[in-house]
Amino acid sequence: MIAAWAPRLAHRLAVLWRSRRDGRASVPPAQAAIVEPPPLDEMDADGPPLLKVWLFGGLAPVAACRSFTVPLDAPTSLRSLMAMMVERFGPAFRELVMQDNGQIYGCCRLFLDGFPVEVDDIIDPARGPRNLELIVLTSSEGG
Amino acid sequence: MSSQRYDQLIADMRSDYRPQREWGEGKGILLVVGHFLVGVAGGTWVMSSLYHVTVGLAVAFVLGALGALVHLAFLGKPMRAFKMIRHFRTSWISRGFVGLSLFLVGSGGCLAIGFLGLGGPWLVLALCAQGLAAVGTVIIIGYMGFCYTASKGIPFWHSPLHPALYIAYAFRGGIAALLVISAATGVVPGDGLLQLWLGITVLVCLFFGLELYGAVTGGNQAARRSVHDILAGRLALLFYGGTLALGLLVPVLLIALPSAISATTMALIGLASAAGDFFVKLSTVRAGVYLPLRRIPQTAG
Amino acid sequence: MVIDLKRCIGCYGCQLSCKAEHGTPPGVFFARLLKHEEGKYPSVRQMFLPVLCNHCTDAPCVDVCPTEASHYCEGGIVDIDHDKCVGCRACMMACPYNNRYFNAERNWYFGDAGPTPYELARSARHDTGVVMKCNFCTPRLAEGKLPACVANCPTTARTFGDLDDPNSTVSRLIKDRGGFTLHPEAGTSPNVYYLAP
Amino acid sequence: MSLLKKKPAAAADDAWLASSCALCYGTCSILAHRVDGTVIKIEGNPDSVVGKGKLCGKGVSGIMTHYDPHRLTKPLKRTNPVKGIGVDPGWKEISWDEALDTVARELKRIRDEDPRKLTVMRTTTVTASRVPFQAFSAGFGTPNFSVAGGGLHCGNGAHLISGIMHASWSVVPDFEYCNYAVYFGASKGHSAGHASCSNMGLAADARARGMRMVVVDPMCNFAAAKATEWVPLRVGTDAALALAMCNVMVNELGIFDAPYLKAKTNGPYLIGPDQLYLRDPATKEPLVWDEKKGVALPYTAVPAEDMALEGNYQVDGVPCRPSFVILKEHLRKFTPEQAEKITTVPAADIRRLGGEFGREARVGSTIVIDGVTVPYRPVAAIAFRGAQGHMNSVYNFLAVDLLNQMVGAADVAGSCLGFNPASHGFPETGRLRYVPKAGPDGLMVTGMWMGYHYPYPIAEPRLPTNLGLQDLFVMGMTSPFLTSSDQEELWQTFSVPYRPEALLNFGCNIMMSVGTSQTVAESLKKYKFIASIDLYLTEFSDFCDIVLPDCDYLQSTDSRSNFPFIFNLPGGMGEWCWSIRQPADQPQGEQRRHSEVLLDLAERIGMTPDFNAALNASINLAPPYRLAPDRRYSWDEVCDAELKCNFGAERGLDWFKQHGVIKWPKKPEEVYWRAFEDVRVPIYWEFLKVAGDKIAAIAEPRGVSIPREYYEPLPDFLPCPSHQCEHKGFDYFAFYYRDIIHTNSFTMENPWLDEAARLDPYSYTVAIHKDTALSRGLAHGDVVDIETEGGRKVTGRLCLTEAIHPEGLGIAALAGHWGDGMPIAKGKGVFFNELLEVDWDHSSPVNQNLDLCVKVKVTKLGAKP
Repeated sequence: MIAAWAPRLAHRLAVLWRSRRDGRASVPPAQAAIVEPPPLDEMDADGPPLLKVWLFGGLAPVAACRSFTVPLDAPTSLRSLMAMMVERFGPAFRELVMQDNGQIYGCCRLFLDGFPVEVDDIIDPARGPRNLELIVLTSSEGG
Repeated sequence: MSSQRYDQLIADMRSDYRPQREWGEGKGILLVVGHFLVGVAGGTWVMSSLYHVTVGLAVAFVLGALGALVHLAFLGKPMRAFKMIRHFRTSWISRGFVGLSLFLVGSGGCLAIGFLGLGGPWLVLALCAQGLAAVGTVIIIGYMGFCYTASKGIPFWHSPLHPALYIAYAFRGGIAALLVISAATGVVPGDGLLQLWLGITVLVCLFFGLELYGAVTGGNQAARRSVHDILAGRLALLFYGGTLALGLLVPVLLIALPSAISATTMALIGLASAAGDFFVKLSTVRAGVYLPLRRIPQTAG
Repeated sequence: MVIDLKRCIGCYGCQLSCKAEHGTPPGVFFARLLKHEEGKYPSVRQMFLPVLCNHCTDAPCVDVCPTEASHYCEGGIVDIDHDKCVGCRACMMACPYNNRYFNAERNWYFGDAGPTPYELARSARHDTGVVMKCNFCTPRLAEGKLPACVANCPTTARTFGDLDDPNSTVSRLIKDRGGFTLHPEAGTSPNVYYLAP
Repeated sequence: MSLLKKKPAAAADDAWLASSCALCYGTCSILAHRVDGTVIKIEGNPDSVVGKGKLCGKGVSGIMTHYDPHRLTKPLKRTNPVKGIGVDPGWKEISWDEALDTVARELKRIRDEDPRKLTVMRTTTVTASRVPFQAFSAGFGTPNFSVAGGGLHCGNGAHLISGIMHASWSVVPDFEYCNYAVYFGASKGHSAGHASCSNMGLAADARARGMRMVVVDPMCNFAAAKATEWVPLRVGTDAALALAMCNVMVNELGIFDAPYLKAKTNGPYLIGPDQLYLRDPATKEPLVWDEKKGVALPYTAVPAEDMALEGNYQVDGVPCRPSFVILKEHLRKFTPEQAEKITTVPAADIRRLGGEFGREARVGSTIVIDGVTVPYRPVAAIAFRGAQGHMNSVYNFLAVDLLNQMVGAADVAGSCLGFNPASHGFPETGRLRYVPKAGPDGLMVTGMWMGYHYPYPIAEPRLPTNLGLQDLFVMGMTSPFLTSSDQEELWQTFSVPYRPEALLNFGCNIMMSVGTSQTVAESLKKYKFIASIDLYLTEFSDFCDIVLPDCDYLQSTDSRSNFPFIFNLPGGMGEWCWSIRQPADQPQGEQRRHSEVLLDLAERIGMTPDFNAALNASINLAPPYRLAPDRRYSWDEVCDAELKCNFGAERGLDWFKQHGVIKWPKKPEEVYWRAFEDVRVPIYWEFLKVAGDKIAAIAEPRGVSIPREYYEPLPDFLPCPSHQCEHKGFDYFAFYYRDIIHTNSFTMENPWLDEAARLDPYSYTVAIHKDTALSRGLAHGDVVDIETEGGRKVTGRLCLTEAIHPEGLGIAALAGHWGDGMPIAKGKGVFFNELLEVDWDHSSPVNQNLDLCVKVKVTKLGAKP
């Protein structure tokens, strides 16, 4: 069997069909875990950098506020941030963003300074004050 | 085009055998009337010449002129009719147009001279007018059948019998006209008229029967469909009522009457026979079915 | 022109791109698609047959036309000169492929709602009282384009070229694939060939 | 047709504008020729990959839809409060301000009370409406979004499984290299659908090259008409046939691609007696049996070739087997003889087809394309609308895809491809990059999707708050419960805390596209306020309070005609292509573009920041092109932002209006990504069993029984309600199919298409088998009554044909309009959906796809019309 699907490399990520590749990089490296957006300038620089969280769509009315700020003293994961929000804004907010098993809905999208971020990413406070946007998009589609 | 005609066109185009509706339906009926009148005119001119019925000549001229007018009315662009001279070499319609023109000019001239009683040099002119008329008559009697034969798109018409049939119709029409004229003027041109009429009618029936038989056995689906339409289809009423009953049965019955042939019966025979001719022409024209574009399997529904 | 019945899937693209190119009135189709079945269940096949004027080499429609309105153009294309046509419709009867249409009176696709701007723009050149037919899109050929039906065919089933030139694609297709014509027995030597499905 | 005597003097306005069609959701690229302000021709755009300069019949006929005098030109307000089928709404023309204020006031009230009370619906035909309407409903805050009939009838099965197994919206054979394609209820390249025009060309080239095409379909038209072999079968029994073919291939002939199954599927995962994965206690990763070490380890710790695919094992005393073994055992049940009884396809044919598919697959072979060696499996089994339009929607489609998975013919050269599942992005900016990646349990998560909840991983079922109950029935997408007869009962059963009050519709005509009009009418009467943006007054408009005149595609702008690429960009090798839509004509009367109307509405409701944020997220705009929250943008500006964001600052909307399209080459690693991405796909749907248990845990205590045979991990044949109808006299399976000349219920109003359909033998007629009809005294052209057991009835004209299964009754397209708003369409064709019940019993318990086949009785009304 010329092309066995079995991998040559031990590493899990390399479980590819064994096929002769002529030096062409197959897949660019996955995005780095930590996001490196440009810092924002208009926030005040004294004290710990602040993270301003903006809620859009159905989230704002449920949370009864458009935005709020969170001090960023240590690298915090977005998952913990979401957990804090759910616990702060109550069951109606939880119903929109979190599944019963604690997972965040795929259609709940987070944007840090305009760049999409995953729930598992971590915000590095060293990069100064930042803006986080949160919105729940439409899940169903068809046709 | 009214939505009703449009719906009919769509239904036609979807059917396996698409009937032709341009000649014979709507304004197209003028064409059949035109052909009928011109045919009778030719026949009447010939018969009148044979039996020296000058009134008949006049009637022939009138019928011919009327036929020409009706033809023009049928055309899409009547104003350009004069252009129909151009393609004499191959187009039967072109030849027909020339023939009809000659006939009208010739018969008109000859009648005019006769009517005005001019002598001397005019007689020579009358003679050549008569010659023109004769040529014109031959053409208008003969060309009509060939128009239909040239239509490769309609297999039912595309048979060699059509010209002969139309020539026979012309003569039958001529005799019918004479019968009507004689009834009207009380002058019985000669006793042989009815016998001649019978002979030609038999000839017509023979040709028509042959044509139908030819179409059925010719193996062409469209031709068979045309015959089906005439005998048992959409034209059955027209054919049986108009052609057979009116055009054949009535005259034959009248002839078979024990009492002598009175003027009125003669007129009736004439009119009935003419009507029969008209209806047979109409039904054959309307029965025209286009050649289907694909091999239709025999078991077609 | 050569039409490959193996490729044609009956999408009506030819019929409608032709209609869009010429703005032909209701019921008039310079190009048309016919659908029919052949065979008994379950070995049945659907046949898609696109038809148009075959531009025959000795066209009966040209012979019967009294005013020489139907004439041969350069390249063997058969066209109608609408200034000569008297509307006698003999040509419609003579064409064994019945690809000619009589434009009795001006009418529109939306009926009494009147003409659309498109129909006004396109039908300016259509006379009433005359016969209309396909002319292989002569105006497009003049601009070096292919006829509308050929250019638009999504399965490239239609090929257009010079049949007289033995090594043009059309000639080779006919030779290799055994091109056949419709109703050859009519003796009009048509110039649209079909390749078996 | 004579030449123009004098060439028109160089017309002042003579422009060819590159844009996109909208006669169906294929959105092929077009060139619109405008002379003196009038669009006189629409042709394909040869520069574009979408259509390659060609258009189908519908595309070129768009002009007559554009200039249709019956199009709406002014906003209308209802004066007659009574709503009903055929009840005259008493339309009064009003100004745009009054109309928008009315709508905004109503929506604002609802948004303040509970945004979920708004339902938003859009037609699938206009792809340009996806982003604006999805963003509007996200910004508004309602999860209740639907594509009505367009989604419900033809998507829930096809998209779900194409997404999970091929990371794409639907699947198509790799026409360039495929040698043997089996179509199950699909037409790909022979009728309508995604990338239909491009596929027509590709499919024709493939057929000319000699690709053999076997089409499994109850009717022989479109794909079946051009097939090398038509396999007629009883409607809705595709799963039985596909599984039998799998059985022949795997068990009788022993043909399967072990290396593929080990590396690319969850075949080696060990399954315990409870049908679930055995998991590593620490990492919770599914275990596989390492043959070399003779021990069970997490799949991440074992090289693929060492994973056991066969055999029985013990792990900590628990008996377990690789899932592939369970699949093989399961397939034994589907002998060709058994399948013959269900599908009426002769057993010999089934055995032959299974063998041919297996042998043609050339398991183990590779091919070099553009210098890259990729696996080569020149076979493809595809399905689409026909196969999955049944209760058994998921299993029918999954069974067909198993054929591909068994021999590794998935997203490799010549095989069954998704539509562009992987893209390495636009070279200069790296944007538009998406690649399938491994998700929970190593199973593939699609890189791109049309909605924003991906098909896998499955969401956690919970007590529903969506009107469509999609958060309980987590495999569903478009839901029937927005218009089902038992919706109130279900909402109460699951104590949904609110009821819908307002409906915003774009282009849908759900009175015809969903099911029997009576049921839909009842559900519409419950709404307090309905606003609709449409081209015409449709049967749906009879229930609207405000109707707004929309611009059509020749009067609008859009920046993403063929994106996401998984939807309608042609698959297979070639080039990536991005095209736009630009206006070729002015609006008529007071028509406005739906996107501008939404932006205006958002401003009046006061949700512009939310709408902009939703647009940013939907289009994935990156700084500096992100929309500022507080600014009111025009849709052209949004398009411009997206184009510059994707293709660089110099290639904005104006650049695209000039150049039409931008293209860049596809790489083999993108098109045949399966060999290059480390992802596995589930041939054993363990998560389905898990989901089933959870859903039952919620539903059954409330009295709704979940038929667990639909939630088994392996596909099975489960009969539709129509198969269980033994009622005497009801002896035909009625089904409906897409017509090549029509799109849904929309194009019957186009006079050219209507004219072509009237000439077509099948388009407006009821296709019935000749012999069976004649034996019942039915003749060609008879007008008949078609009646269901439930008393639903439609009339139609018969077309006796050999090209249909003896028990089949085929009706084309979505015709049978009765409203006056579309006079050309009125009374044309048969309204099939009138026969369909819309309720829990007639929709799939897994993905809510409506069952589209129904047993009917045919009685003669009168002789030929």
